Amino acid sequence: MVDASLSRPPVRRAPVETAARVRLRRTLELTGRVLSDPTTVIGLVIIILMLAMALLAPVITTPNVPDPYQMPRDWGAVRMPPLTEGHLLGTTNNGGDVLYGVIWGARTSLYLSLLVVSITVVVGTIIGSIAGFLGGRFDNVLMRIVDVFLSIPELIFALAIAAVLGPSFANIVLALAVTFWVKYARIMRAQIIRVKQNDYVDAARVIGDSKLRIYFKDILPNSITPVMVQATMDMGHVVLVGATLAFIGLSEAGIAEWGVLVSEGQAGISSGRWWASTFPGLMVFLWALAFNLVGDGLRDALDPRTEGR
Amino acid sequence: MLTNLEEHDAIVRAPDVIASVRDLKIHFRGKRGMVHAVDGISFDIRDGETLGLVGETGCGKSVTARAFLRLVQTPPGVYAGGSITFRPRRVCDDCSGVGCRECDGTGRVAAHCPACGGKGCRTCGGTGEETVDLLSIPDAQMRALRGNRIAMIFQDPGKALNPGLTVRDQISEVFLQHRTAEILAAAGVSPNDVLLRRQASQKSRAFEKMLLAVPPLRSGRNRVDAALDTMVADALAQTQIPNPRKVMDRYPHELSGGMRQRVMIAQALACNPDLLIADEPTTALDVTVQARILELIRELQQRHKTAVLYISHDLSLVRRVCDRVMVMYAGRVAETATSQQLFRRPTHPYTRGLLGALPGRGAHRGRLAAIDGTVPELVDPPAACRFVGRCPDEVAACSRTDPPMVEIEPEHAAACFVHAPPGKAAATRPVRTP
Amino acid sequence: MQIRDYILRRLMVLPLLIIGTSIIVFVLTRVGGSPIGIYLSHEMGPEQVQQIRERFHLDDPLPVQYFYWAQGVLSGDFGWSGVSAAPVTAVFPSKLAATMELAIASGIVAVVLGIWMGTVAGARRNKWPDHVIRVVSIAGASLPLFWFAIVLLIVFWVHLGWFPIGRSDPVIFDSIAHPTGFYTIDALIALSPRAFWDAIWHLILPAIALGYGATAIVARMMRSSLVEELQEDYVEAARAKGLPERLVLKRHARRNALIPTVTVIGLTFGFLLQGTVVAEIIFRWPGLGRWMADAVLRGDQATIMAYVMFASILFLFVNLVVDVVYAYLDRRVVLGE
Amino acid sequence: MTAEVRGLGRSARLLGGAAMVALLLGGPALAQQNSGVLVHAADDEPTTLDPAQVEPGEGGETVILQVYERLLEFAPDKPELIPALATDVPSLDNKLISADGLTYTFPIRQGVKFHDGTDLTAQDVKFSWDRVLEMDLPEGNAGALKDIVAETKVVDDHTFQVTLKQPTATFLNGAVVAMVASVVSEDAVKANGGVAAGQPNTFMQTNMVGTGPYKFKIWNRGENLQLDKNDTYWGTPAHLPVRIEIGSDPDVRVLGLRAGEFDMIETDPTFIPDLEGADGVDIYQEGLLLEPIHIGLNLNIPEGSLPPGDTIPVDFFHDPRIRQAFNYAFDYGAFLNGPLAGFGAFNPHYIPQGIFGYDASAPVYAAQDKAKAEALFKETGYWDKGFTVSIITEEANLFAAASLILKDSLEKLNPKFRVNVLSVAEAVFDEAHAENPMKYAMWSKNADPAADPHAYLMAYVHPDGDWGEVHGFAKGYRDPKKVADLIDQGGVELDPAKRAAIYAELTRLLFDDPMWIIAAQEGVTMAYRDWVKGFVMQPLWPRPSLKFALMNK
Repeated sequence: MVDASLSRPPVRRAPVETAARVRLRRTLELTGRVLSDPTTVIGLVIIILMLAMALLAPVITTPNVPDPYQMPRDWGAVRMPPLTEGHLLGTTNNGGDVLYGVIWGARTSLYLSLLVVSITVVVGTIIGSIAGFLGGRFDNVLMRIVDVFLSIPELIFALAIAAVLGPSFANIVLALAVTFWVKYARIMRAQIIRVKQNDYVDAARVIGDSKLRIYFKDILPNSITPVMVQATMDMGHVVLVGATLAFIGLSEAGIAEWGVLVSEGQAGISSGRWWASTFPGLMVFLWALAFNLVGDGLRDALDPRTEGR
Repeated sequence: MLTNLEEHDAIVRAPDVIASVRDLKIHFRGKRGMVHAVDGISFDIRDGETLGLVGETGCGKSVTARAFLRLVQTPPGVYAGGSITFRPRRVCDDCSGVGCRECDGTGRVAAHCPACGGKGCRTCGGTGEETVDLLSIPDAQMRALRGNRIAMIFQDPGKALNPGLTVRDQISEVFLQHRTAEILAAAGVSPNDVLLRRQASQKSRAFEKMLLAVPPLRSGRNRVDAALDTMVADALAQTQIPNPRKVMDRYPHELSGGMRQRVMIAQALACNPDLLIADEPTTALDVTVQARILELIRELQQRHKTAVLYISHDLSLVRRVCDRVMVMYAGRVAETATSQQLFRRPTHPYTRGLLGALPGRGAHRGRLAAIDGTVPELVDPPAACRFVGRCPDEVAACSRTDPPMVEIEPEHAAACFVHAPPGKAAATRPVRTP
Repeated sequence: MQIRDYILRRLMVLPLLIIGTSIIVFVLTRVGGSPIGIYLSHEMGPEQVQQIRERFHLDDPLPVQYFYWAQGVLSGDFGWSGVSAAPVTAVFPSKLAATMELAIASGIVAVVLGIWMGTVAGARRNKWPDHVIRVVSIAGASLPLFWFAIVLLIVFWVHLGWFPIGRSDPVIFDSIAHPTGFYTIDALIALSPRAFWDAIWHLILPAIALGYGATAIVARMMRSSLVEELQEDYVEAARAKGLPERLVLKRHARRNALIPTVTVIGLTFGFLLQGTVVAEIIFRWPGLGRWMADAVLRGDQATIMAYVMFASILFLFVNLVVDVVYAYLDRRVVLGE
Repeated sequence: MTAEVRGLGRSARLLGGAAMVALLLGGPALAQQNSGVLVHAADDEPTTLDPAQVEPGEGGETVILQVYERLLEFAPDKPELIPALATDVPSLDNKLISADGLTYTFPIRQGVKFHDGTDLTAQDVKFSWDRVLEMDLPEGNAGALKDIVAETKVVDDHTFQVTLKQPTATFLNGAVVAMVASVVSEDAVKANGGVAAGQPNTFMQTNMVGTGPYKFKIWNRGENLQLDKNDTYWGTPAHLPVRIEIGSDPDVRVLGLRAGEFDMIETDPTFIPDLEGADGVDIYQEGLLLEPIHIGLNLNIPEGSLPPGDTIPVDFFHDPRIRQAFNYAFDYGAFLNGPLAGFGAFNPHYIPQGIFGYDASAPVYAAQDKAKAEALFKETGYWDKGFTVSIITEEANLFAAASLILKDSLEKLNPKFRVNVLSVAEAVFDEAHAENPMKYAMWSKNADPAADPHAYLMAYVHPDGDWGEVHGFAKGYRDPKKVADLIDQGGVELDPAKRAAIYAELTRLLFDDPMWIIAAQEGVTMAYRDWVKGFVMQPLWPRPSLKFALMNK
């Protein structure tokens, strides 16, 4: 009816904000909302500790020479319990220092997750954008390929690829990248199709902006959010799946990686040598947990429907 | 339940009042403080009348309406004070609800106060009628009133009907909750049949349902179902739905908006309630359908002499439908009057603004007068007129204290220092009842 | 669109997806290297190696090799499983039954427990049960199965001795016939309470380990969709009718909240399926997952191919069923969107 | 009966947590479980049960050893020949070996019945051997007979005769006792597919009709394989039926043994420390396996085929000084004390301890000598240049550990040295390993066991032998001809003293000219519950050579 004035009284004009200010204000608001959730804060704290551990690894430990990503193996002190001198968390079957493995494992995990997530986000975003933005036959073909990729459970797919490539850290990265990009392509495509229908995109088109400019100015910034949420969660998920592959036996020999350490250490648990797999397993758990908590918090903060949860 | 003698007085003075709201305060716990959504309002609803409750979005009118059914979610809501007294009626003995002379055709008669047996006491304010405080009765008692004595029609029937249940399932729930004895009687089943009685009151558990599917017991169940179907069909027929037996089997998404609202109305009126709360019942409908639905509500209301609390932001509509109007602004009552009075002599500047915003009232076509500014935030508001800042006529006093309700003429009161100054008119004492 | 047309259309796409999957997996596995290793032993001379290369058409171009593979598959020959030393088809059925039994048991645990937890959490939003369940379910999504399973094994098998390991007590297992391959069902058919108990006894630990993560997924979905449903108008309308809270929750909100939850069951199934690989390794469960893990470690490509194909077909099929059920349950959904 | 006892055990276990805890905290020992059956947790699932198809060292051999018999067997606890289906061990003394060393005569035991009830005759033996020669499956061990046997002959129903191509010192120790020489029932084979050249027999892959103390019962793939007692066995009958649990991970086997669900487990020494001191668990740790763990050095690398990153020239290992330097650099102590947990022995050269010709006085590489390694690397100029080399190995086992120790040893010696350990899937390794020429500079595995030194030397030392040819040893030996001559002489020398002298000379020669890094000779370890009586084993193949028939509990 004509009584719109009643249900929504006209707003007295507020001082005009620049786009940059709006963005800054929104970011601040978002940060506030994210930080208001205690579990998210716990997640953030864990992440910060993990990152600190990963980045400071060469400082807080003596890097193994020549390859610091290899466990330092003290063959004369195998299977030492925690609190042994020089081996705070004990040693593995191969005399590897568990503490070193835990710390450098964080670095390996950071390396793994950053590599996989950045590759998959970039590839997935580009492919999803092209599909969503151009549409038509190209979109069709790409999405059928995506469908095929999505028709295999991800761990099984990654397992098959890693198995064929052979056990190595690089191959785990590759296998995960091949498996994970699909999600982003799909999210991005759906977002672009949604955002494309907005009036401001039409407006930009009417003004005569070039397609590329419209994409970078109007579409990309407005569709990237779910991708970022997914990426946050995947920072944890990648490590979880990667460690699983490593546990099954697809990583490199002697590398300081949590999954490998759990796998090596499980042999001794029955004899009371719990430390070699407990600590690294716990790290995988905490790592994945932290990113899940933050991703969850981020998603809730960004999703108006779950406000006030 | 009632603690204040003064409150009794109000009810004593107006025996035809069915519900009475006194100094109702409903707050919401927000991140930045208490939001005073409803901040001390008082009014009465008289038996059989239609009271319009008008105001813009967020003024507290929907919250007020939900308070009658105690549907405000707590938390975050808080019933911060005040009372809502209500006099539930019972089914007329002489006509068992059909409507006779004894009950003036409504099928309902006053219920005796359980405390004094009708002699009149403090609990019932001397009326001898059962009187309850809706905000303090136990949950079970509240549930017995909901849908039975007080019913509600929601704004969007598309959302207020469960998409996963058929029309039959949804309407029959009302009967199952409140009319178990009648169902059993209609089905010719003894009220002592525990299994069927539990079925007819929606208490059956999974294993009982399985039992009832077994042949010897199934016939009883089928009879109950058949009786229920008849009641549902009758309720739907009341709303002039063609082919009620067919509509019953439909899911809400298979019906048009108007049909859905009819179903909603049938559901609300199924138990012949004393008070119907209609929360913008036509807002979500097409203009053409709106008129018919309004007509239907009006007709049913007159036939059953049901009191209606009609909530709307649409003044022109309110004028057509309501006997009396109450204008709310930011959790407070701004003005109350009969419909005629309000449109003839709007007193509160906010009411005037609202009327000015209506098309076709002095303004040129296409130019609607707008009220400047926005509704104030209701977080821990100071003692002052809420309209301060938007009011064209404000004076110094407006920002210092709350303006009291002042009677301007009979049935007409407003809260404004400027246009209804306390102590100026003959009836200058603050009034509670309009 | 009618549900029937929708199913038909989906069924028509299904073979294309399966062929697409097989091509991608085939190419990826062959690009990584020749599958010959599993057939070799170091005593073989070059002529013998060449003989084997020819036997498996390994010198032909990739599309031709794929053609041979596909031809074999169509005639029921999935190749020779090096790790089992038998044709894939010979060992597949019994392993399939073992894996499905485990996956279904875990699935039941996950669905029942997940829905219950989600309901409790959603209905008591922001109260302590909600917080507890939220922590439990987020932990479930982050817990490495390989670690959790080991911990369970240590506590309940080694230290407490409450549960056994493996799938069965071989003596009891051999004492009954196995028409279906599902131990529990076979035990019921054989009317052997002893065997049935043995089956359940062995199932509990792996089903818990495997089911936990899935429970978390279901519980989270259930909670959020219940919370969403509880904010719908019809819930308030139901209360306004005078319904007790129990009915409002069960008959109105939960029923509708279950619908979106159905969709995650497809996802959950994929999760369970991939989890069997790890769980079966650790619990010594003689199923397809272990078979796959063995094949992976020994580079047995025929087995890997067969397993991946199986997994994707099953996954696709389950998702199809879920979509159809979803479409059927939720009358608001527009098919084909 | 069995199950009832088991069920009882369970309810007893369920009786109460407190009782359980008490039990754990050093209460009475675990009650014996699985009574009436011997439960053995094996490492490997068989791929086939057919002696003609089984690959040496493969899981099927454990089963074949129990169900089939051969003309001669090794004694249960040492590599000494004893009569089995033949009633006598042929020798020159008892004239069962002809004077020219070419004809062996085996008197066949009378009254032996196959599990299907038919009688054993010399014809069955001939059929069994001929069958192997005719099928000649690439995956099987047909070569063990084919390379030696010229003709088989049935003299009479209970006399079997074999003519060799040339006198062969290893015939009895290497061929007659091999699983491939098992005697199968002619009737059973002919009734089920017969013999076809180059084609596996599907019946024999999954069924067994032998003469041994055990009858094949059932094989639940991936789970277990069960054997029944043969009540009509000609010799001492078995005490208990056997269930072989297959396919569990090493740690699960360890856990199962501790929980008492397994009576004995196959385990490598890594797990022994876990079990030492465990209640009710005994460990067999005598003797050494006759399969030295070695690292192969490739002298025959095709140009440009090394993995990316490798900087060594293809003729890197042609220089004996490099090979010596590698041998000096390897940290033997670490390997023995770490992965082997002390179970094993340094093994200097290719005649392992326990084999004729082992020379305890010969010089050995048994300790890391960094100074000598450094000096040798400096001499060759690689000390300053540095190098990167890859070593390929199967993942997560002793061979991988040996590779890691080599890596650590060299990298700690000089940071310019880099060793990349490529731990790959078994199939990948097998493929790389089977290729000729091989595309990797180094690899790690263990040797195939044998009972005679000549077999080792031909396989691993002779320039024209198996590996000598593949790895191009001729390009690297200081004097390849001399090595070849010494080995050839040793192979035909029938006088033990002279033969020992030849091997002593060879051993010293090989110390200066090593072709392998031999990490250690692994100790034989088995763990079993103390309620198992009569546990014995011997260190030769098949590993583990357990005669279940002798055990009881």
